[in-house]
Amino acid sequence: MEPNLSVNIGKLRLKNPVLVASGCFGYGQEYAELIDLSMLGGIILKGITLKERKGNPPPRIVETSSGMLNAIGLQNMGLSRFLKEKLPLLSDIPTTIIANICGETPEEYATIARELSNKEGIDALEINVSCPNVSHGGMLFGQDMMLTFEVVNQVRKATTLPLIVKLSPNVTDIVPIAQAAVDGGADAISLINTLLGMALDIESRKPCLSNITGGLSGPAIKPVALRMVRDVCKFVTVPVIGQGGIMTWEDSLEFLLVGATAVCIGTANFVNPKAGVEIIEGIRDYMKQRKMVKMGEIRM
Amino acid sequence: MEPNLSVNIGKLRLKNPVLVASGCFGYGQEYAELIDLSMLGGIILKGITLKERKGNPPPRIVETSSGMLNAIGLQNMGLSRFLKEKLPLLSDIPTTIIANICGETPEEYATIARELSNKEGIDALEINVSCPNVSHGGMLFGQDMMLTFEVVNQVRKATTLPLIVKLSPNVTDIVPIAQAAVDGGADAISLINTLLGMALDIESRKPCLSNITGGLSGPAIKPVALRMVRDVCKFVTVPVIGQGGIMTWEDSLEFLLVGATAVCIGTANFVNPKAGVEIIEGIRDYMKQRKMVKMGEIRM
Amino acid sequence: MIQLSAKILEKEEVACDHYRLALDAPLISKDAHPGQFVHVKITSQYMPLLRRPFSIHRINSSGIEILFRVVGTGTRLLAEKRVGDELDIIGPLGHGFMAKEDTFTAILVAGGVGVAPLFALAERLRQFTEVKMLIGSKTKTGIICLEKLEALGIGVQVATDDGSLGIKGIATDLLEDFLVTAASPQLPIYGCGPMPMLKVLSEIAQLYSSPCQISLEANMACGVGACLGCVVKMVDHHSPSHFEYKRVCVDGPVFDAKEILWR
Amino acid sequence: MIQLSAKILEKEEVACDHYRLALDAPLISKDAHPGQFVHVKITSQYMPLLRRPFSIHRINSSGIEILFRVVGTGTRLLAEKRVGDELDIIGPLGHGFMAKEDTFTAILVAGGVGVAPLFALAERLRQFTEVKMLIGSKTKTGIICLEKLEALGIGVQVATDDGSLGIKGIATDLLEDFLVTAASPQLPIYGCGPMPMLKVLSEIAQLYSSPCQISLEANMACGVGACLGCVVKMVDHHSPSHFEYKRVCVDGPVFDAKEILWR
Ligand SMILES: Cc1cc2nc3c(=O)[nH]c(=O)nc-3n(C[C@H](O)[C@H](O)[C@H](O)COP(=O)(O)OP(=O)(O)OC[C@H]3O[C@@H](n4cnc5c(N)ncnc54)[C@H](O)[C@@H]3O)c2cc1C
Ligand SMILES: Cc1cc2nc3c(=O)[nH]c(=O)nc-3n(C[C@H](O)[C@H](O)[C@H](O)COP(=O)(O)OP(=O)(O)OC[C@H]3O[C@@H](n4cnc5c(N)ncnc54)[C@H](O)[C@@H]3O)c2cc1C
Ligand SMILES: Cc1cc2nc3c(=O)[nH]c(=O)nc-3n(C[C@H](O)[C@H](O)[C@H](O)COP(=O)(O)O)c2cc1C
Ligand SMILES: Cc1cc2nc3c(=O)[nH]c(=O)nc-3n(C[C@H](O)[C@H](O)[C@H](O)COP(=O)(O)O)c2cc1C
Ligand code: FES
Ligand code: FES
Repeated sequence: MEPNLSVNIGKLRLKNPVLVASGCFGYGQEYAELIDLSMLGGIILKGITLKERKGNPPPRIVETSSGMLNAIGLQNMGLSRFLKEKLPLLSDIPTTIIANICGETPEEYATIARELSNKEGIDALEINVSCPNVSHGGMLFGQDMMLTFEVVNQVRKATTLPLIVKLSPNVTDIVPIAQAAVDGGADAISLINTLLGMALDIESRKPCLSNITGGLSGPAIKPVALRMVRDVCKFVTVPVIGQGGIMTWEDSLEFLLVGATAVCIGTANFVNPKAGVEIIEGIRDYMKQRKMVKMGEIRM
Repeated sequence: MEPNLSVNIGKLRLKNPVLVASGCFGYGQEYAELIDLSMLGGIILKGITLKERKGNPPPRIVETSSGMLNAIGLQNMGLSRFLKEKLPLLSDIPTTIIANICGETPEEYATIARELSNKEGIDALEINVSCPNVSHGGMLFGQDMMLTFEVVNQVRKATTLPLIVKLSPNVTDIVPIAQAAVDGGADAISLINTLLGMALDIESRKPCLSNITGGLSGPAIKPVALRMVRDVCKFVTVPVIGQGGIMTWEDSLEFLLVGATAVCIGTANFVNPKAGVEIIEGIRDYMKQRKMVKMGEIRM
Repeated sequence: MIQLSAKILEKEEVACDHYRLALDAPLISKDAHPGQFVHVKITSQYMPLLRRPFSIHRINSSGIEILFRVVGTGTRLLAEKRVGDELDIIGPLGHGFMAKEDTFTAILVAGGVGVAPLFALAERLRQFTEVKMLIGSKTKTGIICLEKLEALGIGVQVATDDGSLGIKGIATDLLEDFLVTAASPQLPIYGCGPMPMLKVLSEIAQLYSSPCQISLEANMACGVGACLGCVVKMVDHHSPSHFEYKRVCVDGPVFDAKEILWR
Repeated sequence: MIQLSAKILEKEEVACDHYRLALDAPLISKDAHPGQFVHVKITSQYMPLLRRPFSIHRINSSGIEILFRVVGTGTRLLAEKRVGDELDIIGPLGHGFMAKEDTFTAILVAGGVGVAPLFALAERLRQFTEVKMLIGSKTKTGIICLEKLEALGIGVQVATDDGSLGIKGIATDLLEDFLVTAASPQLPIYGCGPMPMLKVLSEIAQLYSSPCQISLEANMACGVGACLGCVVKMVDHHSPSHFEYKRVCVDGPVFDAKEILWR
């Protein structure tokens, strides 16, 4: 029997458990010539803020051992231009589209959420309380239980779209923050966003990134990501979307084994645009070999 | 002019800024056939506890992308056997020897510190409030400002030895914890200990480590380590010993540039036992090339 | 734009630490233009993790060539590849040079390995117009492709910092000398090389009212416009701050010099 | 124990996915004993980061040989090395076999690539005593070194799970058959192979009161006793819990089978 890869994230049904991560896949079209977008379980868009953001000055990225640091600084065209320029193109993409939103205040998050609701082309929202590269909002919310609750709660009141809350790993204990997000009304938890890091150029004796610090992603962070995903899966009752350093289907499987309902592919897209599609195939083959018919059987 | 590599860690003078890290160099003798121990700035011994600890069941280590996870569980012979069996061998090693101590209560830390004081062969203490692989004490202290203060304060009262406090990176904000250590009486701060992580074996569908989680070390964590060392250096007034993923003299230099007074070499010893010695040579050459005569000039 | 596994057909050490690879990639070369680049996965390991961008150095029916200088881990590993090895590449990427074919002379100014993309451009342009190539480098071992360019009938002038080949000076000195005596005005200039050189180049071009196209470099992750990692500051008269960030990978790598906000 | 850069003198694919490398390392071979190992840095990159331990397969004046099976990234990269390449190795490490030279027959029992260290032991022992080698594997392609052992005058018997070579069964079946009919009692047994096989081996040895030495494997970081990463559970009659952890790298890799606390 052909395995059924579909999963439910709250009331959102994904055709398979492999999403591409926010900030690592643009608005989808960027990769349209290289892969068949309809194969993906879903696409999470680049973070959207209320106002346009120019982002940080370059250099914005630097490679590290088995990882990369980025300090994009949430460059985006802002909500209104997004609605005009990008939204119309999204409904043509034959897979689930999730908007990633970020604000400086809970109210701002709610405003963006409201504006994105009932719009053809947006199937769910990912609330980014974990961006390490902005000076207001972002990770500062995700490092605090009460603020996380507040943001999620306000957004919950503003929309009926499925809500995924994306958490920061830069915390002492991730579990109470995940629980706060659930209490605020999250339909799912997504983690981990990047670890805060930095690198120096010893030639120039200066930080490699103009922003000094940036977010670490890629295979280097996978052990930390897995540990946190496991901790959250053991505790919360909502589905968890696991990510951080997934490059191969084997990596994905580790996340699914510890209890993630779906996985998200970030940095791997840059390395191999086919990563997402190959991972889906890998999971399917694994299930066939083990005669599994539905995703729930993978969990250890 | 030949550069002078010596540095002061409180009243402790190191002949050069390169130490080998606790748990990564045994009690020194293990590497005596492979390198000239007298070259090293100092040796930090494997963690010592009051009672003997058998440690965790195997498997205790697993490799990850540019890193390794360990869950040794602080296996050691306990204080009294240490004093009898290991201490006598230490005074023969012609470099600075620092004992790394760990306890389940602040009192236990203080007891060990007292016993190690005024002993030929021990030049300073490193207080490990950051071991992620024990169920009591260790990291639990280092994740809390008040507990960190309490441990350091009790140890401070028990000994006049120079005190280095080794912090855990598994916290939301490292700075207040470093400050608490200073307030408690630390002569220096050492960071980072390992990041908490895990890995799975998809064949057996089980965690790779019997302890499930372990501490991530090696090049993978260097960006996180650098960021935290920089944050602490900017804030505290005592010397900082930087570590986490240092493999080469260039890596060391990054830590020295952001303000570390000395560096510590951990995982790199396993990969290349000559790492410490080669790093010292690399720093010396760099200083010569730039006509620097003392360590303080490196800082950016 | 396509991702494919390209066999290395030829490998040549063109100079110390400079290598040329010919890649079997007709599906890329058929759409390639001078100034575009390919994004190369150097190993299946995670070190280096990210792809590395290289300009398309030559375009022919069997594929493309790249020409690179060894500067770090990625290029060192690339230099260790052998004929017959396969490279996972994506291309052609970005916007290349707009080759103006209706001018009397085209002036191509290269700093060091900046020759790489200008070579393809020279091969294209010489079919329509006279091509003048000005190459600068620290010393003579950094002047590459000289004979090959001359064999194509392209007039090449050389400057080295130490005077070991050509004039003692920099490529932009050659440019000024040339423009001062040039028969016709507003000759188009195409440049590739280190930022300081490109800045001077763009100033000279402005002085002589020459249209000037410049190929820029930046650290890249995706190479396809998705990550926003490769931006450079550009003039934007519509924006209150008068600047905007453009992506080198898709908005460039070739930009009109007047657009660039030099620091 | 010394760290040195050893040139690869010979490379042979002894069977599918099994390679033998001869390394130029006289400073290691002069102190090496059968059962000891070398710790090998496979690449200068960080993938794999850690060294990999390999038993000393042969000892001669010019150096040592290792024999390995490709199971993951490290062994795959090692298999890609060529004659003339250099390997950074540390050795000889650990405690090898205590070769009992005063017995009538020595029985060596190998599972798969467990032949690697037993070969060196066989070469040593055959100078003093009769050597009997029992080798087991899943199928005949996993039975390695057969001809070479026979050429040394060593009696070899083979068992395969699928019966494609030798008897259909496992190496310990051969052992029981042999011991049942053996002329003299308490023949010393030396074993290397997968844990389940070693456990059975140790039970049989106990049954027949044979002294039994076993070479164990474990994930290793340092290889010199510093990290405590490679421990195995051992019987400890002095300890209240009756067990202690011993380090495979320095307390082993060869242990007396009676010491091991089997799960
Ligand atoms: C669109 C584009 C086209 C390019 N075309 C070519 C080409 O045709 N030929 C070619 O040789 N290179 C070209 N480059 C540059 C090339 O991509 C880099 O040299 C390469 O990525 C370096 O990789 P690495 O791993 O060897 O060095 P890294 O390990 O990444 O860096 C090592 C050191 O080199 C420095 N470095 C990094 N990039 C450069 C650079 N571009 N120039 C000088 N130093 C650098 C780093 O700061 C670091 O100090 C191009 C770049 C871009 C963006
Ligand atoms: C003292 C000692 C001596 C050894 N001598 C030899 C020898 O002579 N010849 C030889 O071929 N091997 C020997 N080994 C085993 C060898 O060290 C490992 O096979 C090797 O480290 C695997 O590295 P890798 O990077 O290829 O695999 P990894 O990427 O580390 O692992 C890949 C997969 O293989 C599994 N694996 C890891 N180690 C082993 C193993 N030992 N057996 C089976 N599966 C494993 C892992 O769990 C993982 O699933 C010895 C080990 C020790 C401790
Ligand atoms: C260049 C870049 C840009 C990113 N932008 C965003 C973003 O806008 N919003 C967000 O929630 N996460 C963003 N992330 C985080 C990723 O979505 C992902 O959570 C993280 O990179 C970890 O996964 P990975 O290791 O697979 O990349 C970004 C990551 C990278 C590398
Ligand atoms: C195997 C192993 C054992 C360790 N044991 C200790 C210990 O006993 N006490 C301690 O404070 N840190 C211990 N550490 C942490 C190291 O001292 C060091 O802080 C950490 O590994 C980060 O540095 P690195 O990346 O250079 O290894 C251990 C690390 C490893 C890898
Ligand atoms: S490299 Fe990703 S946007 Fe240019
Ligand atoms: S491998 Fe480090 S103690 Fe054995």
